[in-house]
Amino acid sequence: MPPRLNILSSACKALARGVTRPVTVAAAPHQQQQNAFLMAAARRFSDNTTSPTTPPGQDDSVLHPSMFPQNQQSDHQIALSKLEMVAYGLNPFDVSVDGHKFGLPELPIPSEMHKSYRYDAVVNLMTKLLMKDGKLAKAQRDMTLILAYLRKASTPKLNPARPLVGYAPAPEFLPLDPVMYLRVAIDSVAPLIKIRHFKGMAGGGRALEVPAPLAERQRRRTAFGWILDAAAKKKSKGSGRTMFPHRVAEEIVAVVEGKSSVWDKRFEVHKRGTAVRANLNDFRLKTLM
Amino acid sequence: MASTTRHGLTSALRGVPKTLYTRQTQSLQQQFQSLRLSESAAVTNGCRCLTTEAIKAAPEVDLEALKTRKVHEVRHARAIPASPGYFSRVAKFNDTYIALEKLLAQYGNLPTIPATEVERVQWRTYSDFATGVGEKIRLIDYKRCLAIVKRLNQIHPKLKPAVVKTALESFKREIQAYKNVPKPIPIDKFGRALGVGKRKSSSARAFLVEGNGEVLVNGKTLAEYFGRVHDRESAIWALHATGRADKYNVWARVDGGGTTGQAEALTLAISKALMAHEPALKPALRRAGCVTRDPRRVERKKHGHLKARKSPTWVKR
Amino acid sequence: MSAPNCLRCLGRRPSTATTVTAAGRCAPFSTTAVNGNVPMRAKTPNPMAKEIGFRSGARLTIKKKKVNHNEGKAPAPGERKAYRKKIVLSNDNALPVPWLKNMNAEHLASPQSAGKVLSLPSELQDQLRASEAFQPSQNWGFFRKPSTLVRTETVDLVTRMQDSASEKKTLRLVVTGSKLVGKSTMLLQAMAHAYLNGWIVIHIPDAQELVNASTEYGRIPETEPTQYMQPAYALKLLQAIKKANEKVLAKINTVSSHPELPQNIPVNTPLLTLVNAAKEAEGAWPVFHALWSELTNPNANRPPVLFSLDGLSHIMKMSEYRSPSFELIHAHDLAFVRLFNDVLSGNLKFPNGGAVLASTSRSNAPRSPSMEISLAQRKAEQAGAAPEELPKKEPYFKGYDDRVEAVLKSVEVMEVKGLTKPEARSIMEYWAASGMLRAAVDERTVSEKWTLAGNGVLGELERASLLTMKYF
Amino acid sequence: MASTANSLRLCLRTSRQTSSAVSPLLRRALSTTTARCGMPGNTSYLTPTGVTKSEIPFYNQTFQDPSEYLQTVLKDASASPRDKQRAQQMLKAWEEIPIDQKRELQQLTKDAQNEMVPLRRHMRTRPTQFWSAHEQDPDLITDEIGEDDFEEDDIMAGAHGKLEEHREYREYARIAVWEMPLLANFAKKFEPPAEGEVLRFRYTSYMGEFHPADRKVVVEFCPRDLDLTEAQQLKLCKLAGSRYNPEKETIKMSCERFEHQAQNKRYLGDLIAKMITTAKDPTDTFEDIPLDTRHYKKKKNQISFPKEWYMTPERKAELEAQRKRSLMIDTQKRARHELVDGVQMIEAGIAEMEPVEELVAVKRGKAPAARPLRR
Repeated sequence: MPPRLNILSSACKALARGVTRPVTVAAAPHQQQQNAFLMAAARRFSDNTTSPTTPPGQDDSVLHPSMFPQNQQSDHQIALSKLEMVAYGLNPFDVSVDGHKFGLPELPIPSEMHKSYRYDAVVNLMTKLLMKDGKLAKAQRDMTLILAYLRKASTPKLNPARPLVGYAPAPEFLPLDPVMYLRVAIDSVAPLIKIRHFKGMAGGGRALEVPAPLAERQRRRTAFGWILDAAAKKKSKGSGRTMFPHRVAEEIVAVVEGKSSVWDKRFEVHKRGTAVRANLNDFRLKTLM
Repeated sequence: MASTTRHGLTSALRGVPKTLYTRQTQSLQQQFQSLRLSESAAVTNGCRCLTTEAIKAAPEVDLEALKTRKVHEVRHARAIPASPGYFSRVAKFNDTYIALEKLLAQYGNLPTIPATEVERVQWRTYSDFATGVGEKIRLIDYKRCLAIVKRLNQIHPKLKPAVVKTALESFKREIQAYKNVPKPIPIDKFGRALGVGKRKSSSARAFLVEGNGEVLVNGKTLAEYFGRVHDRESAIWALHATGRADKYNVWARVDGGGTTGQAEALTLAISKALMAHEPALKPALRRAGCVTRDPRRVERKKHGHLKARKSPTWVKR
Repeated sequence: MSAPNCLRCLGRRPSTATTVTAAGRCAPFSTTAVNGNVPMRAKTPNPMAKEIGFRSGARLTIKKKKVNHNEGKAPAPGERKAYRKKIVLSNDNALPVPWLKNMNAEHLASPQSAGKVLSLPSELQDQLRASEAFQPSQNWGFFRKPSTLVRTETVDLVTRMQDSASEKKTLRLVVTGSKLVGKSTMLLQAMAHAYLNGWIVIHIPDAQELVNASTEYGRIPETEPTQYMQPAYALKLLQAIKKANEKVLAKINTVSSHPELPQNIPVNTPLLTLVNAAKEAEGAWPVFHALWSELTNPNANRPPVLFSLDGLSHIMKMSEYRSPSFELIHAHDLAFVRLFNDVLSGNLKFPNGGAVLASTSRSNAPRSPSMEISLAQRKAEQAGAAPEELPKKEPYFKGYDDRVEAVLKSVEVMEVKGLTKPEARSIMEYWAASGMLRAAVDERTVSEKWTLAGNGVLGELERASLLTMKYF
Repeated sequence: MASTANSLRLCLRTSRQTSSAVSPLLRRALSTTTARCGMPGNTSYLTPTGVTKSEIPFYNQTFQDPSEYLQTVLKDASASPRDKQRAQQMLKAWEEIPIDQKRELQQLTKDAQNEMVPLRRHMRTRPTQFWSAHEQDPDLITDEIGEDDFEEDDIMAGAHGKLEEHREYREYARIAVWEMPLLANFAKKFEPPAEGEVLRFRYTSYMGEFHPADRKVVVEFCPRDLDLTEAQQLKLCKLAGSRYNPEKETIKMSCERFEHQAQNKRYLGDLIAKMITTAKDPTDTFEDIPLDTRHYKKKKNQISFPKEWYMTPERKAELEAQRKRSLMIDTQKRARHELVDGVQMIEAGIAEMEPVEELVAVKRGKAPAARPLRR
């Protein structure tokens, strides 16, 4: 940065700081309008940093400043400093001065904006589990068909004996949010534990069964594995590329409605776990753990 | 007669100009200057070797000189080492260290610039330097040495004397990683920036120009070129993540590889071009995963394997 | 591997074959049974094999994973196809869109409604469903009510239809365009307009069915060159026509009696009864022919007729059918195709005006070079190109077909393009309002999807916004 | 000793100076080469092949001392006056030499003579044997006997080979340094072909080596450059057939039928002339035959950056206007609460749905509905 520009910018800053906001806003509405317009111009009429708050403005014939999105303090600062730069005979919108043309997205940008994490975690995991022979494209197409089916499927009738997870919304919501639908179905049937078998530890060559807790990802994986098994046993109605995804989707609906056999599997695992939980403090395990 | 010839030979080997001999005022010390170890050779082949710099052909024997000179002066010559530290354990290192200290004492009071302002230099590592010198240097000594070097390096570039610069040169690595900075992408007179991206075995060149969100890949629209929505999305991900999808037009040439590779090569190409237009977007693009080139390639097939890792089935006998 | 066999046969007990054969009849070291005049027996596993124990050692036994087929009965024949072709037009989960208006007779022709989304009234739905205007590949099933975006092209097409009807002319037009761009939807909108305005609509939903030898066919006597009728298809088509145009047909009466029909249809009977005369396949073709002659009868007051066909390139080539001399029949020798082509080429006119529309298909379409070239020429002509700078035929290419070019000599061509951004915005607003697009529809989103959809190709727009795994 | 050496040197120098007049004796005294005759006035030292010995003057005759020889030279009519006067001087010099030295010299020459006889014997080139029949390089013609035995007087054959290699290198190095630069003198500046020069010939050279392809000649020309009418040009293209390139609109023909380049070129020239005459004759212009370009595989269409995307001021303004418009639309819709947001819509829609009656969980096992239904 050449020294001259340095001085100028510091001067701009000082001036910008010197001007207090109420003055610009209240005392000089015209000025503010100008600023607002300037802001818009500065962002080349792009609405990148717009906040959803809508200011009350009825006059829509012209581009009324009050229509502009206003997260005020910073914007006024920007506009003012730009004005000062104009006063000093610099190009305020010079890219080399501030390296953007249309305003900057506020950082950190949300995680689903990352190329590798664009899909919801559950959807991603399920897609990978659907995948066979590394054919990801096919798996993704199947997943889209599943979600489409869930959207069109009629509102599920919940079974009170098979309660869904805590965060599950009202059943009317589910078809309108297929990803939530999927997540609810899977998290509801996801087992909390698995049974580990220690070979020959129970004596007489019998395996010692010990319950072990599962992490979230493991639980989901197990649950979807069960769902896929159940879907494999189904007979598909139609033909063509929709056969498999529709079977899976039907199974998911069945899970949410509490009709699926997956619930039994979960129940079995939990029962077994409670039965063998005494083995947790078995002396033979002490040697291992 | 015989002695004269031998003398001529030796003098030739030493490559000492004949004037030395003709002039009577020539000291043994001077003679043995010619016997000193040459730094460069020592550095290159890392061992102490007795070399004469620039082997010249023997000068023509002129008989007058032979007649006039008294030969017995140089007959009983003993080698006297050039450096006083010759018989110490790490002679060369000591010399350099002493030289550095002298430099510091001499120029230490020149105005310096803060260490953050100094242009970054990669100094030679301990092992590198030690092998280069060919002496068993202690690490601590080398550290001390480097401290001086860095201090000298802080001298204001405008005022830094040439001797200091030359002295520092021997401590710099041959390859300075900080020197290779990528060339900034220019924006041509049509307002285009050309970004190049690669992925797997595909490569893409994307011209990015301000526009209204049209994309042409090899002359086709995005939908015509990429059958898969996922690929289309990843192709323009840089624009999508920064909310520029409706602000720019893309005209791209892609070749090699498959659809995924081409799409993600485009991602990289477009994001580079976008950074040329708007440098301030780099952090955002980094967080969107559009800046780093994905180095993964197909793993090579190995001999004795059917594929990269698959080995043939074991057969008994 | 002969050697082990030989060693084995040394150790083997005399097998059945060798016992039977006389001595010296078989080579000493051969394992093959002698089949001279010896009656061969059915192969029986050698009882001695085990105790002699050749092929000893471990054997590779691959355990087949048993899949238990304990489900119910398999779906009946045709059921799968029915499921595949099932067309769902409503989705109760979708939110009702308050500002959605029902389509009426004037809407499609008025420029004001360009860029608006209009829903189809239920009666119209039934008519369109009867004439198979909806396709399973289109995403009607996402929304509460089937509704379409009225595009400028639609308005243009419909106004031309209206004009031709009012001037008692026949609009002859081919709808082309790239993949998924909405050609069939354009036909559907045209048909919707026709139904709403009391036209008679004959729609052939898939031209492929006419030519791929899937329905029975027979020669039509005393026709030169020989034509072929497709009675089963005729019946199907007649029923579709009846269901779709019931009201209109009930109003119109016949102007001539049709002695060739088994049932006697006196003059001034409503066409509906004429159509109903077709009960089963064999009677169907004459009835259809009679209906056709009634509709195209010059001295009768008929409503305008819309004759539309989807998948033009199928009927612009040789069909799969074979003539008695086992040669391939040209598609134009099939009676239905012939009728369509007569109108399309302008040889035959609807007395009270009407339109004949054909749309090309991109998903499943055979190449028809002469169709492509002549459509390109028509397009160039409409663009105002001089006759010498029209696209030329390859002089040495064999695959051209003069009959096709004769048909397409003077048709109009309308190319459907991608949506404009305002159109895209309006339809995306409709999607969002019915809860199928979980995003705020502002210019940026619209433009982004527009880009992803290859500059606003409608089908791609749906794929990118409705059929996606993306969690908005 | 030294004096004799001096006199010898003198003689040698003289003999060196007399370019044409050869002194066989003195020359032979220090040479191992075969006896060659220098015919006076003939500067070339070729062995007289085809010339009979009788014609050669003083062939194999030896002189006792230089004076005799010089005398002959003076007598010789064909000797140039310069040589003669040189001879005079030398004769004078010879006279001045004291007699004993002369005698010594004669003695010396005798001895030399005797020593030289075996060396001077005419060396016969070996009759080419069967094995060396096709041998190009005479150095490689050897007889195997006594080839490998190595008496300690020389370096080994390999070393000789190495030296030979070095000589070769250095020869080429010399050429590179001294002769290559001279090629610059032959450099001609390029002048584009004139109006009349429509044919472009291409020749192939393999740097003097023989190659079956170096006779090939290729000619390329554009029918439009010839002064022909449209129809004639078209006919010419049709005649050329698959040699016509529709994209570049050129005709390209080659010929390697004949043995020499010139013949091929001639043939091509005649052929083109014939074609042009045929194209010109109006009896049959192949109107009915369309131009056949099936042989030519067209390149993939060369796509290029669309011109209308270039960032001109108009374009900039247009884009600004578009953005302004779109921002206007959004802001207005926001202001009027007309901006459709899918999520909000869903929440609103759900809110106005009539609530379904709440299902109550009953104790497990009691309720039959609780038992999972199997498909």
